[in-house]
Amino acid sequence: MGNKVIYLDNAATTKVRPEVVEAMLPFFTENYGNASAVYSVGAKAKEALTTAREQVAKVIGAKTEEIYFTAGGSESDNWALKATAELMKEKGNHIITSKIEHHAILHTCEYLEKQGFEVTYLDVDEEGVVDLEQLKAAIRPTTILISIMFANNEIGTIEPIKEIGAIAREHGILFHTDAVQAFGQVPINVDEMNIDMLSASGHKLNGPKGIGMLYIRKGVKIRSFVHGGAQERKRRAGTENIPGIVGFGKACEIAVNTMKERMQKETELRDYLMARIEKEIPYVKINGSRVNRLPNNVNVCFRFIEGESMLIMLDQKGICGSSGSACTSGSLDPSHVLLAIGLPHEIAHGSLRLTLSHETTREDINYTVDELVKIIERLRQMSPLYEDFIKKQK
Amino acid sequence: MGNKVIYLDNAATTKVRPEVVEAMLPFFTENYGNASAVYSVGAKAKEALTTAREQVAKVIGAKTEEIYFTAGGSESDNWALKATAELMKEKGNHIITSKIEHHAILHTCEYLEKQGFEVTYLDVDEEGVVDLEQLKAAIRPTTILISIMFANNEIGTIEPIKEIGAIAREHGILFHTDAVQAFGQVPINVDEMNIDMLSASGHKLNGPKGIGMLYIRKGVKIRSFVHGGAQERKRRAGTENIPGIVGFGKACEIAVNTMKERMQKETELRDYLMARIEKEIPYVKINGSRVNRLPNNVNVCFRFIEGESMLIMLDQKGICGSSGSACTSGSLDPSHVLLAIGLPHEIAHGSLRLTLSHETTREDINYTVDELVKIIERLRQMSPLYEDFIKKQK
Amino acid sequence: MYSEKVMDHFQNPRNVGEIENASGVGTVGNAKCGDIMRMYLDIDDNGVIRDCKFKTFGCGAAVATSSMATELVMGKTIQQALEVTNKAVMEALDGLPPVKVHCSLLAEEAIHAALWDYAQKHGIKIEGLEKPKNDISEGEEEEDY
Amino acid sequence: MYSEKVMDHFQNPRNVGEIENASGVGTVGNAKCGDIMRMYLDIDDNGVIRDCKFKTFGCGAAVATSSMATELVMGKTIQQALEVTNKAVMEALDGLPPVKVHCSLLAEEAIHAALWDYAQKHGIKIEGLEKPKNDISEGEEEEDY
Ligand SMILES: Cc1ncc(COP(=O)(O)O)c(C=O)c1O
Ligand SMILES: Cc1ncc(COP(=O)(O)O)c(C=O)c1O
Repeated sequence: MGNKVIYLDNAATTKVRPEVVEAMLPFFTENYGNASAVYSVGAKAKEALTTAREQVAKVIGAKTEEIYFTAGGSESDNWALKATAELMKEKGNHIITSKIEHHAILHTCEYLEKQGFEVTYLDVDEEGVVDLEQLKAAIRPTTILISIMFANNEIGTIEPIKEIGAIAREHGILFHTDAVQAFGQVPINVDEMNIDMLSASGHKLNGPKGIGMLYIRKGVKIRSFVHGGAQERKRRAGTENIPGIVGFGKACEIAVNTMKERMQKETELRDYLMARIEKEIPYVKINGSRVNRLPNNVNVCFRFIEGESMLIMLDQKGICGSSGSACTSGSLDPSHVLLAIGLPHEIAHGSLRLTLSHETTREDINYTVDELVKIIERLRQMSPLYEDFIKKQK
Repeated sequence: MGNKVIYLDNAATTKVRPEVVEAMLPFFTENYGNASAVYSVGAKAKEALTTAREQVAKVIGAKTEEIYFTAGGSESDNWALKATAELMKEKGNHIITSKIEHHAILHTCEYLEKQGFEVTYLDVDEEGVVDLEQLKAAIRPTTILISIMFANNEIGTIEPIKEIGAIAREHGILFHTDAVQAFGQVPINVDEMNIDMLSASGHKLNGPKGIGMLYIRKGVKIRSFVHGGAQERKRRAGTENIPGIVGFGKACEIAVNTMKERMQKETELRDYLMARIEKEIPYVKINGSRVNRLPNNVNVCFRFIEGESMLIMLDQKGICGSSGSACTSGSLDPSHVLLAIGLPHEIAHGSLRLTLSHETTREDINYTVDELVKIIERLRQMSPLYEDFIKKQK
Repeated sequence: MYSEKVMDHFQNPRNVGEIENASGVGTVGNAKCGDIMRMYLDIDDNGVIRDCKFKTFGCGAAVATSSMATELVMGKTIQQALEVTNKAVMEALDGLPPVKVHCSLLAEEAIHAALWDYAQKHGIKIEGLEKPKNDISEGEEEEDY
Repeated sequence: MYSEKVMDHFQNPRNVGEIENASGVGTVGNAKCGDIMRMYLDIDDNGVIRDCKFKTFGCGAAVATSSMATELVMGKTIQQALEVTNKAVMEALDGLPPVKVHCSLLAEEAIHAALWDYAQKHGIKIEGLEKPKNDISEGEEEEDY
C-alpha cells in the first residue's frame, strides 16, 4: 500500500477540477462585489452570473432564465416538491414518486404526507426500473406531480425519463426529475423529455459543494422556497454565491465538452471492473441495469459479509468506496434501494458501490480488484454466515 | 481617479480574507471527500467540520452541537421562522417582529400570514430602536415567537437584544434574532441575552458566500427546513459544503481574535466620516442611533437628490457604496427601514450607506468625502427640488 | 447595467439648467417614486423650439433620458416634438434596462407637460396633445414570487 | 471514527475461528440488522474458559468487540466471564462511537449465549445468567427531525 488514494466514490462527491478552482478564485478576493449592486465591482459578479447560467442551461438544453441557483441537490428537491404541493393544492393532493428516490425526495414526501398530501411510491423491478404501467395506473384526477429520479445514486440505473415525461404531459401533470446523478454525465434535454423541473448539484460533476440549481420550465409558477431578497428573479433569496456559481458553470462547460469521451472511457472501465469481479469472486450479484446504467457506476453485493468492514479494509489499501448511499451511511441500515430491487436484508448489507471518474485508470481498477479478492476472502473466513453456508454445501 | 477601488459596501458583502481562502483551498482538490464517509479522505473533512463548528460557536458563546450550517442568512431566517411556526402551531399563531427587519424575515412573515399566522410588526423610533413597551403590549397568549434583528443592515442601529430576550424568556416565548450584520462585529452571548435562535451569514465577516448558520438552543425542537440526508444531526440535509464551512470557521476565528481592535478602529473612522459629512455638506441627516450603532456603518440622507445617481457618480470615482439595502436595489423603491424611522419618501430616496471594513483607511475616508462634496453639489445643481427650495429661501 | 450612451448622457448631461421666462415649463413624476423631471422650452413665433433645458431629480436613467429628450426636441417644431416618443428616446440611448423603461416615459411626458403649459399660456390647442398625467408608472409590474 | 485499539482489533482480530466440539456456542444478532456474532467456548472441568473463538458478520466495531470479548474471557472462570459487560469491552477498546455501542452489547450477549448453551448442555444453572434474547437493539434511538 502506497500513499496513493484510489477514489472510487464519485457518486458521493467529486474532486473539484483545478480549472474550476482557478475560475472561482478571483471572486473571493477581487470581484467579491454583490451582483445586485450598482457599482462596477458588482458588475463583474453579475457578468459571471450570466455566463454561468448559460453554461448550466446548456447541459440540459434549457433557457438561461429557467435556471435558478440553489445551495445543492437537496434544496432543489425540497423546493420542487414543497412549492409544487403549495401551488397545486387546490387542484389535488396526490404525488407520485418511486421507492428508490434519494432521501431528499423521500423524506420531503413524508413531510408532505404529514401535511395531508398523499404519495404513491412506485415499485421498481429487479434492475431498479420504474414500471410505466404502474405509473399510468397510479394517476388520479388529483395527481399534481410526478417526481422520478433520472438515474439512481446507488445502483446507477437510468430511468425511462422520456417515457415518463410523455405520460406526465399527456395527463397534464407536472414532472420533476432529480437528476443530481445524471446531470453532466449523460445527455439530457428538458424539451425532448418533457421535464418541467430538474434538480442538479455542483459537487457531483467535479464542481464545488454547496451549489446546485433547480430548472423550472417557463410558465411553471411555483413560488419561492427561501423568501427574502429579490435574487434569482425574486424566486430564491440570498446573496448569490458567486464563486460557487462560477465554479458550477465552469464544471458544466467542461462536462458538456468532455461528455462523449468520458462516457466511452468510463463505460469501458466500468464493464471491465464488473467482469473481473464476476469472474474472480464467487457468490456475488451485480445490482442495477446492465444496459441503462450510469457510465461510472458499479454496484455489487458480496454474500456473507457486511459492507462497512469491507469499506474499512479497502480504505486501508487506499481505496475509497461506499456501501449504500453516502448520506445514509451514518445509520448503516441496509439501503432502501437495494431492498426495493428485492434483495434480502443480509445480502443488501454486503453491498459495495464503486463509482469512477474521468481520472480513474485501468491500473486503479486492477489494483482494486486484486485487493478486493483478498478482502472478501478474509471477511468470509470470519463470517458465521459463510461457515453455515459451506457446512450446508457439504 | 486612479485604479484603486475604495470599497465601502461591507454591509452588502465583504472581501474574503486571504487566510480564509488559504484554509479553504485544500478542501476543493485534496480533502474533497464526503464528511459522512467511512474512508480516511472523508475523515479529514469531518475533522475540519468539527473545528469550524467550534470556531463558529465561539463567536456567540454557544455549544458546538447548537450550530447548524446552512447556505446563508436567508435560509437561516426562513428556517427559524417557518419551522417555529410549524412546531408551535398548536400553541398559537402569533409572531412578533419589527418593521425594519431584512426582507428574509419580512417576506417570510408575509408568507406565514398567508398560511394563517398573525404577525405584529413593531414600530421603531426615529433612531430605529424597537419600543420595549410596545413589544410587551403586543404579547398575546398565542404568541409563539419574537424575531427581532440584532443590528439593522441599513442604518446600523443595534437593538436592545438582552432586554428583548429577557421579556421573551419571562413570557416563555421563543426568541430568534437575525444577527447577520452583528455576528463577529460586536460581542454576542446567546446565554446572557436569552437568545433561542440566531441567524448568521459567512460573507458578511470576510468569509465566503453561500454559507451561514442557524444557532438553535439545545432543547428547542424545531424540525428540518431542508429534508433529506442525515447531515447536521439530521436537521439540515445536503452534502456538507466543506470548503465553505472551513472558510466560515476561519473567518469566525479571525473575527473573534480581532474584534476589539477592529471595533475601536472602525468606530473612530466611522465617527470621523460622519463628522466631516455633517460639517461640509448642508441639508444632510445622519440616520440611525449615534450610540448603539454598528462600528462600521454610516447612513446619511442628502436632501434634494436621489441615491442611484449618487452611487454611479461615486463609482466613477472608484468608491463603492449603497443606497438602502443591496437586496432591494433592484427595485429602487425607497427603503422600508428609512420610511419606518419616519423619513418622507423624497428624503429616503437620497440615502447613502457607507460601510467600512478593517482595511478602510483614513485616506480612503478623506478621498470619499472630498469626492462626495463635489458630487452632491453637482447633483443638486441638476435637481428641480433644490431649485424650488432655493427659490423659496429667497 | 447602462449602455455607454446612457452613461455619457448621465455624466455629461446636455442642456441642464433653467430658462428664465420660458415659453413653457413642465414638471412630471413625483418625489415619492424618486423621479422628478422639469423641462423648460423656449419656443419662437413660428412654433420652433429654440432652446430647451431640464432639471431632474432621479436615477442615472432619469438624468440620461432627460438629457437625450432635450437634444431630440431642440430645433424641432411643436408637431415634431410631439413625435419624440419614449421609444425614440430609448433608441437614441441604445436601450434601457427593463426596470428603467419608465424613465423614458417620464421624459416623453415632460415634453408634453411643457408643451401643454405653453399651449395654456398662449390659449391655443395643440393637435394630438392631451393634458399630461401627474404621475407615470409603468403598469406592467414584474411577477412576484 | 474508531479508536486505534478498535482498528487494531479489527485489522488483527484475535481468536477468529471455530472450536470443534466446543463446550458452548452462542450466536446472537441477526442478518437483517447486519450483525451476527458467534462465540465458541472451551470450558474445563473447573469451570475455567480454556479457549474461546469467534466468527462475526458485521461492521468494524462488531469484529473488534468480538475480538476483545474473546480476550477478556480467556482464562476466566464462568463467574468472572459473566462480569465482562459491554462497558468493560468498550473501555478495553478505548471507547466506541455512539452509533456503535450496540456492538458491545452484542459481544456481551454472545458470551452469555455461549455460556447458556454450555449450561443447557450440562444441565446446570449459572447464577445470574438469563436466557439471552435473540436480538439486541439499543433502545435509545437518536431523535428524528
Ligand atoms: C440583516 C440581514 N439578514 C439577512 C440577510 C441575508 O443574508 P444572505 O444574503 O447571506 O442570505 C442579510 C444580508 O443580505 C442581512 O443584512
Ligand atoms: C440522487 C440524489 N439526489 C439528491 C442528492 C442531494 O444532493 P446534495 O447533497 O448536493 O444536496 C444526491 C446526493 O447526495 C443524490 O445522489
